[in-house]
Amino acid sequence: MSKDRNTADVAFIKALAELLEANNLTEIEVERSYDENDSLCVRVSKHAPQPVQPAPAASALPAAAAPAPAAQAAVGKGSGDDPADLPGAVNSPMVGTAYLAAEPGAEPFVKIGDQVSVGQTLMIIEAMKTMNQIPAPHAGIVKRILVEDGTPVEYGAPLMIVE
Amino acid sequence: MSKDRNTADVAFIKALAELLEANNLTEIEVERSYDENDSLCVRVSKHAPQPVQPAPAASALPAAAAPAPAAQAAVGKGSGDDPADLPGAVNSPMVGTAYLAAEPGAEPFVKIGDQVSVGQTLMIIEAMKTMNQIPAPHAGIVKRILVEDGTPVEYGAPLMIVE
Amino acid sequence: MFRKILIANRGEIALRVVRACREMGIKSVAVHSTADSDAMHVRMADEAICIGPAPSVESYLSVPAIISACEISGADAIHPGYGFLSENANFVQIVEDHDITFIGPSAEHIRMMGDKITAKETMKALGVPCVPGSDGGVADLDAARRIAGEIGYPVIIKATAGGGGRGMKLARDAAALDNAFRGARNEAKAAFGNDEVYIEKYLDTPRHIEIQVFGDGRGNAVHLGERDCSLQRRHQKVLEEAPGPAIDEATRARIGAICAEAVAKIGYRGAGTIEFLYENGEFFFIEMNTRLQVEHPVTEAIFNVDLVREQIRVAAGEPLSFTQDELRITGHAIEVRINAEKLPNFSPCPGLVNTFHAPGGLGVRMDSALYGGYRIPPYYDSLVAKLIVHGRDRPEALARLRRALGELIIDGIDTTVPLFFDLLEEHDIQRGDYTIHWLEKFLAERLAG
Amino acid sequence: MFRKILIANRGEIALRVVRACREMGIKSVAVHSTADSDAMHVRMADEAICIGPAPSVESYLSVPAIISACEISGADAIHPGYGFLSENANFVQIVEDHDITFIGPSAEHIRMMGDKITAKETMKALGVPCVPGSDGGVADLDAARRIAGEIGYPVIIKATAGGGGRGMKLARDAAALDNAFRGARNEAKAAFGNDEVYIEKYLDTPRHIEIQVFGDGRGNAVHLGERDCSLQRRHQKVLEEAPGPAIDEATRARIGAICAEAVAKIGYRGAGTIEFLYENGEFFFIEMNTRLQVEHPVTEAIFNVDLVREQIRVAAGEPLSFTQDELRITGHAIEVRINAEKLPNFSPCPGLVNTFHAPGGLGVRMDSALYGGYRIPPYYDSLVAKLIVHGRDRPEALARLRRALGELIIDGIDTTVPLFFDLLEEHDIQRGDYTIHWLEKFLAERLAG
Repeated sequence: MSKDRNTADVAFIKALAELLEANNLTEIEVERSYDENDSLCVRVSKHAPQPVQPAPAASALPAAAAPAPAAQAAVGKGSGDDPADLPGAVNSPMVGTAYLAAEPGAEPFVKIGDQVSVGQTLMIIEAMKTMNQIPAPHAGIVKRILVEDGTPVEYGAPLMIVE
Repeated sequence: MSKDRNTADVAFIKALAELLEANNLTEIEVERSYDENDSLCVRVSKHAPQPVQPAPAASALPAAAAPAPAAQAAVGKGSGDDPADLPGAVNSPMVGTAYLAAEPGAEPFVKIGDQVSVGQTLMIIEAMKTMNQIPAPHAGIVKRILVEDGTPVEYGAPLMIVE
Repeated sequence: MFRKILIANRGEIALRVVRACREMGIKSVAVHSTADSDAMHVRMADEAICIGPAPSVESYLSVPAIISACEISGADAIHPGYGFLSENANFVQIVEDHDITFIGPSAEHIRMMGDKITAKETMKALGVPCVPGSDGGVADLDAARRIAGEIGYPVIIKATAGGGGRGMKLARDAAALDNAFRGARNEAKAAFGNDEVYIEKYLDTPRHIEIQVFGDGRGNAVHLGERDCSLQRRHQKVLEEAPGPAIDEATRARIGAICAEAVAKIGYRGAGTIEFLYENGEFFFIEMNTRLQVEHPVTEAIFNVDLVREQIRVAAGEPLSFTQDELRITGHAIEVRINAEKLPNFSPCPGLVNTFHAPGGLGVRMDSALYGGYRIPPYYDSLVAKLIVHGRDRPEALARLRRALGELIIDGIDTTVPLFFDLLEEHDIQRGDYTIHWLEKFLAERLAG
Repeated sequence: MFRKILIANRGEIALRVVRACREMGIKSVAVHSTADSDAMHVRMADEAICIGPAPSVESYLSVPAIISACEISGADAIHPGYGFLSENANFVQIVEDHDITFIGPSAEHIRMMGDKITAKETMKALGVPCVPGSDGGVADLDAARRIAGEIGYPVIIKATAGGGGRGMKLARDAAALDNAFRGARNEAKAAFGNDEVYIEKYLDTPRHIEIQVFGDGRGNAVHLGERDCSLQRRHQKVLEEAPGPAIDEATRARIGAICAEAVAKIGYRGAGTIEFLYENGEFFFIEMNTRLQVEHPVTEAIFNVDLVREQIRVAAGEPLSFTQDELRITGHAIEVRINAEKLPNFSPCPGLVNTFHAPGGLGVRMDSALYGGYRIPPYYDSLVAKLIVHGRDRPEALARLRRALGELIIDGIDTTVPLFFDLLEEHDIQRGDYTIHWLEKFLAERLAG
C-alpha cells in the first residue's frame, strides 16, 4: 500500500516539478488531504542563482571602513538585539545628555521596580543647555534603565523599559 | 516492517532526488502523512555548486560595459546551451579561420550524415597563413557542422558534432 | 588645528568632508537621521550620532539636535557642506555662541549675501559689475526713456512689488519702450495695487559663469578662476566645467581680480562663489554663495588644490596655503551630476542599488556615497554621484567623460546617466556652445520629438 | 589613426589600454584564455576572442594565436601592455611581417636593449652613465689595483663566467683588495673552471631611479622625469613615487636631458624607461625597458599626460603631442601595487572577490580589473589593483594614500594592503628616506620580531 502511495506521490510531485519548469515558476507549495489521516504537503522550488547581494558586502563595508563601533557605543546605543524594539521601550525623542535625577546627588526620578503613570517624568535630557523632561508614554513598572546618569544618548536610543 | 518502510522511504527520496536533478530544481519539500502515526517529512535541495556571482552584477556588467556579444557571435561561438559541452563535440584547438574544403569550390571534407573514422580530416583552420588539418578525435556520424566556410573561430569553439 | 569636526550634512558631500578630515588627521563625526543609519558617511566617519527621524526638518535642519550632537561628541568645529544649514546665519550665530567653530564665513557675511538687495548693493559698491538698471522706481516715461538709453536695449520693466512674471515687460528697442512701460504699470497696478516699476538691462542668451573665491578672513583673498554652469534644468545645474569654454585668460584674470579684491575688502573668510550672467564679454552679478559648491571638484581638478582642506585650514585661523601667483590651471575638467531620477521626466527614483561599480583609470574622480546593496532613501535630494573627469584639454575631457560613463554601473535604479550620453552627441556641447537656455530647449525638443 | 587595436595582454593593463582606445574612438579587441572569459578586459573591450587554454604559454604567450586573432578581428595594431610578449623582438618582427603595427619600439631596439652587454655598451657610447669597471677580464693583481684605484672603493670582483653570487668578492678598500681578488679567482676556478674575473664599482645603498623617456621614432625625444622605485621585495617593485624624494630639479634636468638625447640619437619610438642605481648624486645605468611600465600612472599624474594615448599616437606616425618645455610637474604621486597575496609570506591568494569597492574622491586613481563577484584565476601574476594618489606635495599624497587604502574593499581574498598601512607608519617612508635594501630589511625584521 505504502509502495503504491509512494509511486503516486512521486508522480504527483514530478508533475509539479514539470509545471514549475514549464511555467518558469520559482516555487509551488501544495497541501493535500486525501482523507482524515492521509495528507500530503509538498513544496517544490527552484531559485534563480541570483537574488541576494552576498552578505559579505553588508558586513565588509563597515569593517573595512571605520572604527565606528566604539563611537557608537559611547553614545549609548548597544548592538545586538536592540532594546529599542522591545515592547515597553521608552526611546529618546532627541539627541542629548541623559540625567536620571533633577540635580547631582538628588534622588533619581524613578528606580527599577517603580510603578509609573502616564506623563510622569522618567528622566531629563539636556540639549543645547535646555533640560527636557522625558515623560512616561505609558503606565507600568520600570523594568530596566538602559542609560547611565550623565551619558550621551542618540535620537531613538532606548532609555528605559516600562511594562 | 521498519526495514520495509525504510526501503520504501529511501526509494521515495531517491525518486525525489532524481526529480530534482531532472527538472533542474533547487529544492523539494514533502510532508506525507500516511496515517495518524505514520508520517514522513523530506526536504531535498541542491545549491548552486559555488557561491554564485549575483545575477544583477553579472548581467549589469557586460550590459553597461561593451557591445561584446555581437563580436563574440562573429567569431563563431553561440550563446545559450553551449554545443561545446555536448557529447561528440569537436572543439577548435586554436584561434583562426575555418575552411570546410581543401580549396574554394572543392568538395567539403565531410558532410552531415557522413561516417568518419578517428583521425580523418574534418576541416582546416588557418592560423598565421598555416593550414592546420583538424582530425576527428573519435569515430562517428557527423551530426552537425557548427561553423561556416571561411569564418573565424575562437579557441575552444565547437566546430562539429560527431556522434 | 581642530581635533574633531562634526559634519552637519549627508550624502556625497558629507563623505567629501570625512575624506578631507581623514587626510588631515582630524576625527570626524557623522550625524544622521534614522533613514540614514546605513549611509556611507555614517560608515566612513570616525563617530556617528543619530539626531532625529527621517524628515530633514527634524534631523539635518534641526539646530538643537546638531548642537547637542556637537556637545556630546566633543567636536570643536562644524562643517555644514552645502544646502541644509550651510547658509543659515542664525545657525552660525548659535554655533559660535556655543564656542564651536563654524567652517565657513561669518554670520554677518552670510546674512549680507543672503539678502538679494543688500548683496547687490554691497557688490556694486565693491566694484563688482551688476545688471545695470534704474536703482529703484521710475517716475514716468521720460525717465524710463533716459534710463533705457543709458543702459542700452533690450531692457526689461518690472513691478517693484512684483513677482512671478506679472507686471514684467520686455522692450527690445526704443520704439517698443512706451508700450512696454505703460503695459507693465497697468499690470502692476492690477496685480499688486501699486504701479511703481523699475528698469533693468535684459540678457537674451547669457551663460552662467561663477568665480570661485577664497578669503582668509583677514583681508587676503584669491580667486580660482571660473566654472561654466550654464547647463541647467529648472535652475538645477546638470553639468559644469572649468575653465569656461567662452572665457579666455585675460577675461578670467580681469573678473577674477575684481572678485578677489571684493571679498578681500570685506574680510571674507573661507570659500565663496560669485555667480554671474555673462553675455557679450560682460559679467552681471547674480548672487554670492557663501559656502562650498556642489561643483567645486572641477576647480580642484584644474588647480590641483583641495578646497575642503583649505576651508578647514582657514577656519582654524591658518593662512591661505596658496598665493594667486601659485594658482595655475592645468587642463580641463567636467563634472556631471548623476541623480536617481527616471528620464524623460526626471521623476525621483529612490530604491535599492544592487550593484555599484565606479569607473577608474586616468583622470577620473568619483564622489559618491553609493555602494552595492545600499538603499537610497526617498526623503532627500536625488543627487547620488558626481563624476568628474580631468584631461589635458576639453576634447580629451569629453572623451574621458564618455568612457567613464560607460564603465559606471548603478544597477537597480534609474539615473540621469543616459542624458549625459545624449549630451555628448550634441555638436553644441562638443563645441562648448551653449547658454542657460540650451538644456531646457534641448529637453523640450526631445519630448516634443 | 588605427581603426582597431588588439590588446595582447590581460588584467589591469589590458583594461588600461581599452580605456585609452575608448577615449580615442578606436575599437579594441581583447584576447583571453579560457580562464579569463569573465575578466574585466574581456567585458570592457569592443570585441573579445578566446585564444587558448589557461596556461600563458598556450594563450597570452602564443604568437600564432595572437596573430590569428589579429587577422580574424581585422585589428590593424597590437598593444602588448607589459610582460608577456611586450619585449619579445621576434614577436615584433612577426607582427610587422604581417603588416600589423606594433605599438612600441622597433624589433631592433628591443633586441639591442634586451641584451645586457649590448645595452650597456650602447648606453655608454650615448653618454649615459654606467657602473664603472674593468670592461672585461683583469689579468693580475697589479691591474686589479690600478683599476680599483681609478674607479674608487668599494669595488666588487666577479667571475666572468659566474652567476648566483659565486666567485664574487667585495673589497671595501685597497687593503682588502689582494684577498678579495685571490678569493674570487679561486672560487671562480672551482665553480666554473675559469678563473677570469672582472671589477666593478660597488654600490652600498643605492636607490632605484628610473627615467621615463618618449621618442617619436624620427629623432625627437623627451623625458618625463624620474620615478623612485627603490621599495622592492625580491626585485619586485612594491611602491613607486614621482618625483623621487632624493632628486632635485637640477639633477632631474641633467639626467633627463642625457636620457632624452640618448634615445633621440638612436631614433627610438614610443615609451621607454631607463633604469639606474643612484647613490651619492651619481647615476649608474642598469637596463632599459622598451615598453610601458607598471608604474607609469605616477608619471601621468604629475605631468597630466596620457602615456598610452601617446604610445598609440606615436605608433600611428603622429608627432609627440608635447615638447620638453610643456612638460611641467604638478604635485606628487604615489602608486602602491596591491597583490592577491597573503602576508607575511606573500603567498599567492587567488579566489572569489565577494565585494569590491574602489576608493573615490580627490586625487585618487584606481587601475584594477576587479569587480564584485570576480574569481581571480590562479594562473597569472598576483597584481590585482594599482592605487595611485596625487597630492599637492608628498605629505598630502601620503595622507591621501592612507585615506584611500582605508576606503578600499577587496573582500574574500587576502591582499598586500596591510603592508602599505604598516609602511605609512614608518618614519623612513614618511621622510622618503629609503634605498633598494630598505624593504627587505624591514620585512626581515618584522618576521624576526
